[in-house]
Amino acid sequence: MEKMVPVPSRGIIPERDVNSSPILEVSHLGITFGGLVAVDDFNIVIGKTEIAGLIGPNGAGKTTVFNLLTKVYQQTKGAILLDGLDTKGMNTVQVNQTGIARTFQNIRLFSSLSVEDNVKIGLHNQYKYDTLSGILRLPNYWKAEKQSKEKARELLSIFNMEHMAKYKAGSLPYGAQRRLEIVRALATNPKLLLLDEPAAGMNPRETEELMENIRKIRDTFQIAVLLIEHDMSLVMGICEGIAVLNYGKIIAKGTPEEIQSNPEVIEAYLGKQKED
Amino acid sequence: GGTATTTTTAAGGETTTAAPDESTDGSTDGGAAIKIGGIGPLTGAAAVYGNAVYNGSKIALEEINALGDLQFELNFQDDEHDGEKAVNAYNTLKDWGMQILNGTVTTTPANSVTPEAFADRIFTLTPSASSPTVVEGKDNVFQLCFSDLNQGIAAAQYIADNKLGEKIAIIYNNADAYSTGIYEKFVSEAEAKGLEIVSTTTFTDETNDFTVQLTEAQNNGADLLFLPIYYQPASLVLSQAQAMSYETKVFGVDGMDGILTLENFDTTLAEGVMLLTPFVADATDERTVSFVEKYKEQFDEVPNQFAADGYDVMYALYEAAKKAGVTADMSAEEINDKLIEVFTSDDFSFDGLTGSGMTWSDTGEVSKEPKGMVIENGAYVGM
Amino acid sequence: MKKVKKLRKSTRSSLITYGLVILFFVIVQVMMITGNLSSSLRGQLVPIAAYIVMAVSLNLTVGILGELSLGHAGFMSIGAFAGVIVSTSLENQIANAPLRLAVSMLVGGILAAVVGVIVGVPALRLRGDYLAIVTLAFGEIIKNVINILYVGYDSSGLSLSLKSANALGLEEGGKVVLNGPMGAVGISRISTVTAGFVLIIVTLFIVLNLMHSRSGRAIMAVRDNRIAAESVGISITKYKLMAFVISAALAGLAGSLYALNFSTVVAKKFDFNTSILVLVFVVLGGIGNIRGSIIAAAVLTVLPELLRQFNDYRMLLYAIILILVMIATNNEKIKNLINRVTLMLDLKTKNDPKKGGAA
Amino acid sequence: MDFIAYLISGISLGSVYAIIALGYTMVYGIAKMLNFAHGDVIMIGGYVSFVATANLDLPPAVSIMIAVAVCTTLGIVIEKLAYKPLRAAPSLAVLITAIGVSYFLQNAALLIWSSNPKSYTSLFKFEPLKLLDGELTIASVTIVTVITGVIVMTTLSLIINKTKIGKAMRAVSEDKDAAQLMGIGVNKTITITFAIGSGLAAIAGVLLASAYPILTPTMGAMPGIKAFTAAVFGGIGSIPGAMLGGILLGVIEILGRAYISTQLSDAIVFSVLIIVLLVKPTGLLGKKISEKV
Amino acid sequence: MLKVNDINVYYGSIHAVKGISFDVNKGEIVTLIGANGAGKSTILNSVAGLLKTRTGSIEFEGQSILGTAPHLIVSKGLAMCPEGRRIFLQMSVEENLEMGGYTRKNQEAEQSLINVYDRFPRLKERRKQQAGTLSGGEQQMLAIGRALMSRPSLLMLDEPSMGLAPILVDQIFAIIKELNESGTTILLVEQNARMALSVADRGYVLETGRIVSSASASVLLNDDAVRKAYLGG
Ligand SMILES: Nc1ncnc2c1ncn2[C@@H]1O[C@H](COP(=O)(O)OP(=O)(O)OP(=O)(O)O)[C@@H](O)[C@H]1O
Ligand SMILES: Nc1ncnc2c1ncn2[C@@H]1O[C@H](COP(=O)(O)OP(=O)(O)OP(=O)(O)O)[C@@H](O)[C@H]1O
Ligand SMILES: [Mg+2]
Ligand SMILES: [Mg+2]
Repeated sequence: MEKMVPVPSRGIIPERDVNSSPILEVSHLGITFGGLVAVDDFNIVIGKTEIAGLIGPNGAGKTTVFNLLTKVYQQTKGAILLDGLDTKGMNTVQVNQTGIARTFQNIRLFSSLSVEDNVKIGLHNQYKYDTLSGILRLPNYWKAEKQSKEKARELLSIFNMEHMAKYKAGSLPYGAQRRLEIVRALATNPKLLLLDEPAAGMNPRETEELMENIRKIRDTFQIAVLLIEHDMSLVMGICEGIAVLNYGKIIAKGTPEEIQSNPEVIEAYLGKQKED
Repeated sequence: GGTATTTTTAAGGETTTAAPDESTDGSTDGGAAIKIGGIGPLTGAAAVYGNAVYNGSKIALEEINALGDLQFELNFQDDEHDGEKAVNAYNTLKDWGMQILNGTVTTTPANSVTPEAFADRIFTLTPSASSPTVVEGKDNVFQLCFSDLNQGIAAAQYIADNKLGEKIAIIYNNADAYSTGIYEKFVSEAEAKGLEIVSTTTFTDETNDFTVQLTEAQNNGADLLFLPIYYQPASLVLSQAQAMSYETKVFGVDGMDGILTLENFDTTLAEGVMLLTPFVADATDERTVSFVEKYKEQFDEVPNQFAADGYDVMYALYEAAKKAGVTADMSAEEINDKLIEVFTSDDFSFDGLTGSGMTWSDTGEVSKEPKGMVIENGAYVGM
Repeated sequence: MKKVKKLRKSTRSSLITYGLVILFFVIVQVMMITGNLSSSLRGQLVPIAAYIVMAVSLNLTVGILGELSLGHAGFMSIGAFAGVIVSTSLENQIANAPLRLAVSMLVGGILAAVVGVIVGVPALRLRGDYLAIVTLAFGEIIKNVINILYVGYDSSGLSLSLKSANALGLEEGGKVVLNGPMGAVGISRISTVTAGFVLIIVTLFIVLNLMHSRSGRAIMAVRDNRIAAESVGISITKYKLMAFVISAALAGLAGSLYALNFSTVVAKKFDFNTSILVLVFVVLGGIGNIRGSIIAAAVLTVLPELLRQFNDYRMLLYAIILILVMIATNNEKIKNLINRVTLMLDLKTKNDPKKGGAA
Repeated sequence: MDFIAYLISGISLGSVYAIIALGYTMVYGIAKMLNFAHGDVIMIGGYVSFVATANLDLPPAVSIMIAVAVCTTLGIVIEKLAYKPLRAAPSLAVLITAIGVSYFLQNAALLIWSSNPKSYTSLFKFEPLKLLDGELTIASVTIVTVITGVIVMTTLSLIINKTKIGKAMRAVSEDKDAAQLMGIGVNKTITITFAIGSGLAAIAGVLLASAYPILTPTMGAMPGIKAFTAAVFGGIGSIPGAMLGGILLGVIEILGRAYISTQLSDAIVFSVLIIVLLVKPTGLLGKKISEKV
Repeated sequence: MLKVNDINVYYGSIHAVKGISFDVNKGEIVTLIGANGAGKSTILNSVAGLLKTRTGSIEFEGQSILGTAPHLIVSKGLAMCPEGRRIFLQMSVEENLEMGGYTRKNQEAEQSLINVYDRFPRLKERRKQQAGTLSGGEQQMLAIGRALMSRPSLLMLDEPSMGLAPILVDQIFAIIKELNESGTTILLVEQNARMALSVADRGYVLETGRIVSSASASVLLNDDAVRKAYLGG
């Protein structure tokens, strides 16, 4: 594991890259649904190449935070700064182009398309040519298609999925679908990757493999990862900093060790600690 | 469609042949039969007109073939009241070997088909496609019915001459060529005749409710309601006028004929309605009586004007063909030329159910006297 | 032979589709030259071509974009009347009929595309059946408006009226091009089978190439999962609109081709029933399956003609056949059977579970 | 004065649309299919009650019952033969089959009852309501239709929201497999839905024919489309929405005709529809389906 | 109680379950473990009647239930909580639970409803909320609660702990044990194999559509190969 660096004064979650500015700065974020305050006064700072975790009981508002970051919902309060840029007024598409990519808690693939096409769609804004060139098959069509095909294969190889390239995404086993979602998100060339329960439906061995891969992704692409997960072996295993949410509010932040021993977190979330 | 008593199915389609009891191929004692094609809507929303023409034609066909001199064979194809389907029907008939065309029943398909018949030199007599465009510029296309032009003008003249009303309201179907055609001619003629048109409203095939149209007519003080429309919407107009307690004189056109024979229709609604129609089912002349009887027997319905048109087309063709010396072995083009000559000659005149002494102009329009009728006690009475 | 095997599956599939159309065209030409083509079939060729283009273009909306449109005939209508007006007014300027046809079709297509944008921009914010009803409404509005539209042409150019042909005030020798409910009458018939064939090929070229390009994938992504598509930076509106407008433009082209094949054309022809008919082609041919659309459009256009011998029962039989075919093509066992047959014919694709929307 | 008279005839027309739309929405809401044959079942209902009253001289109540019985049976048979085999098929396939059924019913009616239209006699012969010294009349059939509409709307809402079978219907409409895992018989539930929908179609047929007394084999087509429009207008799947949508559509149609143009009346109706949908993309009372991400 | 003999299941041409046989005795907790795509869900779906098997037999309490409609299988007392929750998103939380008790008498169902609410207070709190807007874990609770509503004699659970907070995972397994002790037989599919084996009596290990081993839970827990492949760490 990477060496942990002391917490800078303005960061709440430990940062690896003290010298560079953080990739994400969220302050006083909040949203209500009807009467329900789903997220309230949410603050977080994430470093350029940090792997951070967001945990908390069911219904705490974790997925909602992701939805706010990606502008699926517009916040009622607070500000989100991505790489120093305020995302106010942006929509999902613009946020993605600015550098946030995500996976979904309920898998959302383009299920009737092939695995390769799913990734190519992720590469939509990476290898561009206009519609007319596509229809007329001008030289730039061939070039971009070739490049995106190669890139797609390369990305799939992270999870050893090249051999599945031609399979229909919807017919893949659950775990493979989750991995494909990650690959697709990566294809958009993000600065920050949001993973919503990436290990759900995976067995412990697959989870271990996933952990390896998340680290590998961070190292290769030099990006930040924020993940939601209920599998503590994963969270405690790879997250450098963790924030705990309960009833829409952050109740704790810190290193895995700190979180694991935080009584409030144990009470609300972890339950009695078991020996493995 | 109704049930034909004599039907044989040839490869090309439905063929009603000459001698019902003995032959199935249409060639009876008189040698081969002249192949007459028919086109009209047998299914769909306009099916009622096509079926009437077809049925009327079938009755004429039987009679003609029984006469024994010329033999006819009739192949009648459905066009669903659609130009494309009508052309398909026409081509099917051509493949079958059609020599003369009895069709099409309605105007829009006729506008598609008659240019083909003109180009192919197949003589065409349409029973009921009444728009002037049907015959315009086509020397071999003739109409048996009044043209919309004549009807509109005749109606305006009739109203003016007989002083039936001065302030006129019109309700017409603005999605229908027939209705719009008559309306346009009526308006220009009415103006010339000094009639005042106080309200003009429209509807479409989808309209059920005529409150607005009737209220407007009423509010503008119309003393006569001119309805250049078919009898189905007319029956709704009449019943809604009654519900509104709006009493006015109503003047209709030949499309209104049939209203009295509408099954279960409350004929008191139509009491006093005047219309120009060439055919009256309860006329007492021998031919009409015999025709109506046969029609009722075979199809269990009272024939309307369209049935009579179909019947007349067959007879007009028969008489012209006889006069021209047409035989079954002639090509369609030969027949075409001969029939044009007869139809446009001065000494050819035809007496049918829908008029007597009919003659045709070079342009293909018929000239016959419209009969002004008024409905009294549920029956037509001449005006 | 080896080369063909090496091609990508989608490419091979496209080539088969082109091949099918070309083969059919050649057969028809040979029959025509040798005089073996019945008038009935001959007369249906251009309408079939138009319906094929309609079906393929609607498939772009329904199959590829995944939105239900019930007003596709409305775009056909725009193309039809625009085409007729252009062709009639250019009769003296462009004597060459094929060229005039091409110009008319082009204008028809462009106008339909413009209307596609006008309808599409607001409508595409809606989804599912709400979008369907707006397209239906659009079709009805077009029909209603064209029914009361009068267009005339004389030396001073085009004139327009919503009242009557007389109100156009045409000069001597002027021509009423569009006469209200009577529609356009006396059209000079310049559409040809060859033009129909070319249009089909162009349509296929556009649609198939689009499907297998970046934009096509984006359109399919929107169909499969809207939220996920946005999350990877694909603008929903842009690609929805793109598919919708291309589809409308192609329908406009088909409309011009269709209208210029008949002496007369009326607004009523392009009503809800025609939209539905084209939808039937698409669904029967397989949603998203271009080759299927072509075959279904051709077969279902000819079918009622083949049923003429059944007289009164013709349309009843047509309905029954339609229902039975729908049931049969969606039956698991029959589907498996078809799959197995195709597999036997096409061993190479056997282990490829990718069910491409390929043609 | 005219305005009120127009309003009344708008409501009169609209209430007929509403009754049809209720049946549409019911079947759509549960079976998730646009049953384009619904209008034709209405036509059959009209003809059957015609045969019962005009040809067999049966009293109106009996004639309505017969029409309901025939249409309900017809609905069940259609469902069994044409729709059930397509349970697993995409919804568009069912839509096309429904169109096949629609063609079938129209052409069967053409063969049975011929293309000649028939004039229907309203089954509701009591005196129309006269207001303001007879200046305004409300036709008897209008009164019956509005009352029937309200009753049907309330009953359907209660059934769907409160009863066990109604909830089962909703469960089936959302997820057939999951519904089966609850022990809900999917086929039975859908059959019941069609039975109710078709029974309603029979009533709609009687009311439509009583209000606009002419019967033709194609009479159901246009009201069917208008009612579908009304259902969407009100928010498809919403029972009160269908009622509201129907009535509004009728009123807009008549008022548009009266105050804007008779020539463009269809265009006006559909333009208003489009505008409303742009403002309220899920119809007037339609639930905004919030998709949890 | 449940006897599955040599079943083969296909998705089109994909052979997902290859001649599998196993049985579950009354009062047992039996678990199926295996990697992603091994065919566990396919097996449960086949038993529940949602998928057709091409060959083989399935007997429940001595009667063949092969080809029986799924809803009739439920009324025989065999219920399933499917993978991916499959709750009715447009219905309220309470209506979802009511659907769970569809086959039962009203009073019985009401009693069960109270029990479910006791177990999951969060659901009670959200009883009127549209189920589709619940959080993932809340939906999972609802799915389990719904399955409990029918009081089956054999309950099949497909990954019940997925997406649940650790504290709730513990709770779910406690509930499973408790249900079992009160007489419900359970067939459990879990990714969290360690937990599953710790409550189960017996287990079967699946690999690409085949059963590769079966033994008592404690044996499997200590089996090296199993540890390595499925238990991690
Ligand atoms: N669109 C919405 N409308 C109403 N309530 C909502 C909506 N979206 C989320 N909620 C509510 O907000 C709360 C937070 O939901 P969220 O999905 O963020 O939880 P979560 O922390 O991701 O939980 P889990 O771990 O179970 O996935 C939940 O109680 C949920 O019911
Ligand atoms: N609807 C489907 N169409 C095609 N193939 C499918 C389908 N569902 C599952 N499969 C395939 O069947 C095999 C078994 O899948 P199944 O869902 O039963 O596995 P599982 O053991 O439950 O896995 P998981 O742990 O991911 O839930 C997999 O290879 C999967 O790809
Ligand atoms: Mg969540
Ligand atoms: Mg599974």
